[in-house]
Amino acid sequence: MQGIILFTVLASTYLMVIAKRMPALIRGFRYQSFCLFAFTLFAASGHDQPDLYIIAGLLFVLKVSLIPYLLYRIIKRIKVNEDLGLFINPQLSLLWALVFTYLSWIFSTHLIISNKITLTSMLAIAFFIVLAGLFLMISRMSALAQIIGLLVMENGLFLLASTVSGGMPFFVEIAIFFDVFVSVVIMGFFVYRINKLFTHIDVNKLSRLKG
Amino acid sequence: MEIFFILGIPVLLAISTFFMRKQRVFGIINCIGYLAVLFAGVSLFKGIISTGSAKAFLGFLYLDFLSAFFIFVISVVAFAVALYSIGYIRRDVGQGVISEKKAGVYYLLFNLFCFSMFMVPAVNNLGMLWVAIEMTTLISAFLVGFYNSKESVEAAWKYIIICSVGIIFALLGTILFSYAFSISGLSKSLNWSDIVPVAHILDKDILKVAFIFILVGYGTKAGLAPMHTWLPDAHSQAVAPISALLSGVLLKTAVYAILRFGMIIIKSMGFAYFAHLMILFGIISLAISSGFILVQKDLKRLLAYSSIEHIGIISIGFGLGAPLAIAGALLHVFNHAVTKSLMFFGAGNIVSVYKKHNMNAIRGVVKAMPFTGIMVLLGMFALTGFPPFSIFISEIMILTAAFTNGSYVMAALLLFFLSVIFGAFVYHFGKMLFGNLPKGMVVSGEPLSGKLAFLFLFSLICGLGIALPFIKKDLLWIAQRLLQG
Amino acid sequence: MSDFFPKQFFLFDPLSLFFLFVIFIISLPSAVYSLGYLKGGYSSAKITLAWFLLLIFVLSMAFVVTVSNVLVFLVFWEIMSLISYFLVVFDTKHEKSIQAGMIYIIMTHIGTAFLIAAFMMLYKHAGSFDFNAIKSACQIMPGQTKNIIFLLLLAGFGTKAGIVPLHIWLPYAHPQAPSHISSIMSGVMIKTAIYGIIRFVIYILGVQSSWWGILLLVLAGITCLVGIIYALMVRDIKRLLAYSSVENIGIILLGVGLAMFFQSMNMPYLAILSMIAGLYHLINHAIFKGLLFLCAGSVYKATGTRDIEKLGGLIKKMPQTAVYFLIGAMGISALPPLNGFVSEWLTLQAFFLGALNIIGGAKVFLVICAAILALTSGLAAACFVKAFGITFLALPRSNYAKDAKEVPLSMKAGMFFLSLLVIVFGLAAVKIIKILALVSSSVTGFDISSMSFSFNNFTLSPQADKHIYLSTPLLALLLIVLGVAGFVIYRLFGRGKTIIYNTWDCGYYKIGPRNEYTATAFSKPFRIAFSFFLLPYRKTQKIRESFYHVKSFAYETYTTPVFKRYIYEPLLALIFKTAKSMRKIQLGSIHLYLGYIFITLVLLIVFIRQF
Amino acid sequence: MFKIIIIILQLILFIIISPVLSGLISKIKNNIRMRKGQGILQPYYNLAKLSSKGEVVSETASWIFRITPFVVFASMLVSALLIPVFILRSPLNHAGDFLALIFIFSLGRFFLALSALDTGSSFGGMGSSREMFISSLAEPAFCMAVFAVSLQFGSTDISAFSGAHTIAVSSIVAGVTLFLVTIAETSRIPVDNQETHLELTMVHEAMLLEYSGRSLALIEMAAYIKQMILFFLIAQIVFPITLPVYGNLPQIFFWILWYLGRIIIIAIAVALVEVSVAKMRLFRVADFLGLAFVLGVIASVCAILGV
Repeated sequence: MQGIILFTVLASTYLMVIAKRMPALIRGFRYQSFCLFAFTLFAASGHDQPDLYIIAGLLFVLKVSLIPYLLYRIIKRIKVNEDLGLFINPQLSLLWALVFTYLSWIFSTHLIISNKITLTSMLAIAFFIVLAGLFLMISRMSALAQIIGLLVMENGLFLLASTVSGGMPFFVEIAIFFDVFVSVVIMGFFVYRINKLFTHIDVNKLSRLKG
Repeated sequence: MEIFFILGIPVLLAISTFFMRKQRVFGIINCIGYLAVLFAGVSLFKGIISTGSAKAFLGFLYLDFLSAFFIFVISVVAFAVALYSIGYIRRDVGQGVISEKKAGVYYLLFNLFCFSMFMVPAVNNLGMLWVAIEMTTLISAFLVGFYNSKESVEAAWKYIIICSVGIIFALLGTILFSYAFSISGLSKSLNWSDIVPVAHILDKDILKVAFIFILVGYGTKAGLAPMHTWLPDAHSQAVAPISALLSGVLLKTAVYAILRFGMIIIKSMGFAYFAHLMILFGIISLAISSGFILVQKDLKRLLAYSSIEHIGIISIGFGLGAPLAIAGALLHVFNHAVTKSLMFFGAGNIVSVYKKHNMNAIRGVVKAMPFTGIMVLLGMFALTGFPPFSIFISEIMILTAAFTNGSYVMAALLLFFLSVIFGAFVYHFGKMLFGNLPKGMVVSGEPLSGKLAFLFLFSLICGLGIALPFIKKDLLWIAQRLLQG
Repeated sequence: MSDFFPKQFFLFDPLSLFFLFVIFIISLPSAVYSLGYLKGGYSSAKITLAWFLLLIFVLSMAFVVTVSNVLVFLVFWEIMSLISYFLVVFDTKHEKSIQAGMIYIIMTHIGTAFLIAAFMMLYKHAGSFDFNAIKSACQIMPGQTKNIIFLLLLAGFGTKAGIVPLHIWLPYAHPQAPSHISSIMSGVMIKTAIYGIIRFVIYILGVQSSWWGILLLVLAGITCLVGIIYALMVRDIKRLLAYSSVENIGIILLGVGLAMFFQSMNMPYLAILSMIAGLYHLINHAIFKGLLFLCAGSVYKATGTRDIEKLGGLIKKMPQTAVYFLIGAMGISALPPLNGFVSEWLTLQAFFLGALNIIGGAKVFLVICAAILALTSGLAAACFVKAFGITFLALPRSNYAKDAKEVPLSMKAGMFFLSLLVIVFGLAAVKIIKILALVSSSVTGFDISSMSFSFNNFTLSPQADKHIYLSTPLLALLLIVLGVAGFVIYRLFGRGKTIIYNTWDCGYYKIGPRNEYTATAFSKPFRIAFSFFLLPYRKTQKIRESFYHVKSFAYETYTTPVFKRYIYEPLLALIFKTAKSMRKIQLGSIHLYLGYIFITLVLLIVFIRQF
Repeated sequence: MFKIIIIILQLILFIIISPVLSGLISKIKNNIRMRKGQGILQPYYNLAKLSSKGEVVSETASWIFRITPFVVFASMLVSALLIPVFILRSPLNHAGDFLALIFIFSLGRFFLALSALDTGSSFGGMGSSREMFISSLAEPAFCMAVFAVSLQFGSTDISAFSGAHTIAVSSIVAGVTLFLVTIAETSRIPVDNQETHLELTMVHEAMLLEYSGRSLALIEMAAYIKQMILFFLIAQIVFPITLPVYGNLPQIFFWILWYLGRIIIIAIAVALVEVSVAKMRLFRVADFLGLAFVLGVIASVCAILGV
């Protein structure tokens, strides 16, 4: 079961990497978050930890519903071109993503000398998600893509935390969720401002400050 | 317990901004509040020196020398900034740059910002440490984008994105730390006070990787090159008093975080690994900042790059590891905080009078604003390490340790870059401070609170340089304690 | 480790006291002079500031020569530099002074960087910053380390002293400061660097091998020549004096370097003698250069220009200043029986006795050094003939000079005192040498009880058995007696009348200031003789009405500032170029910035085993 | 008492004899050029004439111009007194040594150059500039010659080589060096030309252009004395004579002819040089004196090697 969930996480990440337009990207993020929710629920039932149920709930409320909703709202409100603005086209992005997957695998095999293949692959997938998030941030011009990239990275970390150390301490986890939510709100606020001042949200064109 | 004052007063002040309508009055109340915080910070520091570490609030807060020291530094700068803000915000309101209401927002954000920074050294849990640092980013992003101009919003965006990415890596590192902790068969905890005693039994390879993530992550926030890119943008666009806070203490809180993890690393595998990384980043920061300082045109960006330089020096100091170097680096944290705050205040005054950031267009500051001009002049020499000012002492301590360690190449590089930076500073500031006023320049008075803030900081800059030989014992003792964890 | 902080603060040995004496004997008259000098030119707040800075400046120098801890030394050394920087940029009206101040403080700071390196290496070996501890640690220090420390110290102090090619700041900074400060800077401040060399290299480090002395001699010889050749070329009177300071630092270092050389050869008598010569010239230079700067300041105050091409005829407008300047110029040109003569004679004598007594090829080297000194003193005489002649003699070349008035009493008092010292230090040579011998022995550690440097109270006699004598009082007496005799003959035998008439004008109808020889013309033979080094070039501009009639003709001649052009400018250009190209890494793309973080991370993880 | 007599004798000797050398040189030159020329005693006539004439002083000139003749005259006389002429240790031998002599020469020159600038005539400036140029280059050569001699005799004391000595290579080279320096210092061809008042060539004469009457006489006298001092030095280096240590004056009077004859030989040599070479361009003088300097170094090296 875990394997299937992990595979869907991976698949949703690939989906995001090849997304060309914002709704697709947000949808990908939603899938991914949902998968993580399922994963956490599964783990919670397995370990019988009440903490994990709460965390899973938060995950569902924040990352599956609220944040994507907010993002959709922003897209609607600012009425800009929905293109992400790709530095690297989807095909090549996919290629990169595969390379990153491989690299993550190597990295996690080096990091953990463990015979448990599932642990290693979970680790690899977590690292891959972090990398994919960073990749999204670097290779997409839109400010929203950067927010989503950041969220993807965060998802990766969540996965990592729950695989390697069985999750962070409870209140830290809560604080992190809160933090992520606040940061999305604040970033959204800045996206509005950027749109207002520049009439676009293409951060690649934000280059007044040099040197 | 002073720590409750320190954390409580900013919160109270933040809440009270909703009820205060007059920014003038509030500015003064704010300042008095931070004076109280300053006293609390000093007495906390003193208390910790005599009693050693302390836990508070169900072990949620943990205070030892290091955290008390950083809290002290933050409280000093926060007080100076509160003092300076009175005049600065009043002038901004008077000139119609911001509205009365926005001034209230400023004070709200300022207090939240200070609260989050005070949290950083106070918390025990490494995860909470991360949360606190991320909070500082989120709050200060508003202060960076405060003026809502194209540049400031751009700077705020870059700031928030780059720092968030960096800090996510720091979280990754933290998770790996906790992983190392969990595979060693101990109960799940991220409390620093739990991890340190068992640091030596943790898996070294994982710690190594984890520390790289920590260093890159918090290093981004600390402004270590080449992750420093957000720093000049944010510092140059923030409200002047906030620039002082950003440069003076925000960066240091990130350094604090690095140190916390560094101490675990040192305990676990000795000094070399930590030292090499810190020195590497220190030198890169120095090299890059020296180049940028040399060809810089924007006054506040210049100061921002100088912060990168000093963070580099601090990181070299910690990297060298001898008690003298550690003491020097700690002192440097304080010295740089006060000196750089002074410089940013000066820059704030200059920019608000000349309405320009471009140093080529600013001439004759000493004539236009004698007090600020002279303070900036002296501050410039203080910043570049001239005696009798305090930075000289800390730099010399670090250099001495470098030579005593036998790392001649590093020391030579350090001296070289310091000289280049000094030259660049004199080159830029000499022209800016002296010379004849531009035509049509109206000379206006300087606000009293600004002058007081200058005097407060300047007395610390000078006083420390002179008083240092007499506090030597405590200082080295602290450094020694620090190394032992 | 706790030795990082000083235990012992002060040291009053003969060397310190000697320098303290030098500092105060120049600073006092300069301070008196500044009473009149500052009045009128500055606002009262600025005058107060000037006094305040002067006070700190003098005190910091006094501390520099008396502290006994390297760290404290460094602190006061930097304070001294800082205050002198403030004094250089004191006239903030002029862009030039800002420029000059910048060059000065940057060069000085680079010098300090070398010093810091040297001091830190000393600390590494001694584990303490106290002079005593370092001195005793130096006895067991490895030779290689000593060599490196020596070179670092030389570079560090050399920058402050103005050793070529590190002298670049000196001709900019000294002219820009107010004149009483120039006098202290040139007279005293650069001497603190000599103090540093003596204190740290000879006293603390201990001369280890003879190449130290030889290196210093070579540098000093180059410094002498370069300094005086440039001094001959310039027409700004204070710049001229500044270059001449470079020259004199060279002469002082010839003495000091020779002392180091002899010390390494273990020849106590000669080491002491050379050291005496160096120190004697040091104090002499302090006196006459202080005096000359004060006189130049008076000229500037009275005329408002420092360009000697615009001056002339001041001897009639400012008779007293002229006399003081003449005395200073005679002193610096080493004319008997004044003080510069004694010290240069002693230096030459030290070279001679060295060449006589040592064994091996170094003899020829010493002889050539002596020749360089002789050439330098010849050129110095030419230079000061130019300086005095063009400034004070003949007709005023411009309205600046025409309207000059004698300066007030306080300024005259300062100059009078120093010119008196020029004479006294020439005549009382024997007394002074006895004192200097004490100083030298305390530095070099040689016993002087069996050495004699004088024949009687009026006659110097290095190496008594060689019958080498010099008696300035006797020379002075002879000169006066015979001069008077000449005058008597002149009165007795001559019967004709003396007529005051025009200068012969070759039948040309009117001879005026425009016919006078200029400073540039005066130095032309030198410019051509040293053209291989000065690389002179000229700019001419003709404005023609027609092919046959040239309406006006402008002719300017320049010399290439070799060190600036071929050392400093390329270096600076390189640094700036690197910095500019570095700027490209930060062009505002946030994607790139994120990429940096990623790459850093990847690199660190790939190379994790390297750390 | 004896010393005072010696001093006075020495002064008189220099004042009386020195002009005749110039007359002699000029006579020899003229004879070689197949001219009759002026009489040997012409310098005396000139001096007499000058001192009886009135003096014209430029209105631009200051007191520097007035005192220069006395300073120059006095400095040359002092130099003359440092030279041992009659006895081995000159009575004022304590006043200075060989090196001091160089500096005393430069005292006179310094004032002369100033006085030339004082009148505001461009001739004066030209002369002054050139004179300082030449002399500053001559000084190191002079110094080298002094060093060579002093190294050979172990002291810079002028009496050191005034005793009898064998003529070593170094002495000869030093003598030649000193000879070249003398040519430059006494404004002889090829460096300068005493006989012409053409502005392109003159150096020393240009400086004196504004002097007249008694002042000029004093300066001329000083120049004669300087010339004689230099000749004396060369003579003692190249044709050494044993001077009595103390109070044996009659002996000197006994061989006074040879004693003065040496100087005449030098004078003849100078005259021969003057007629056989052409005047150099001013900027070639640097090469000429460079040669002298190199010779001086060679002399020193020879002295060091002991040959």
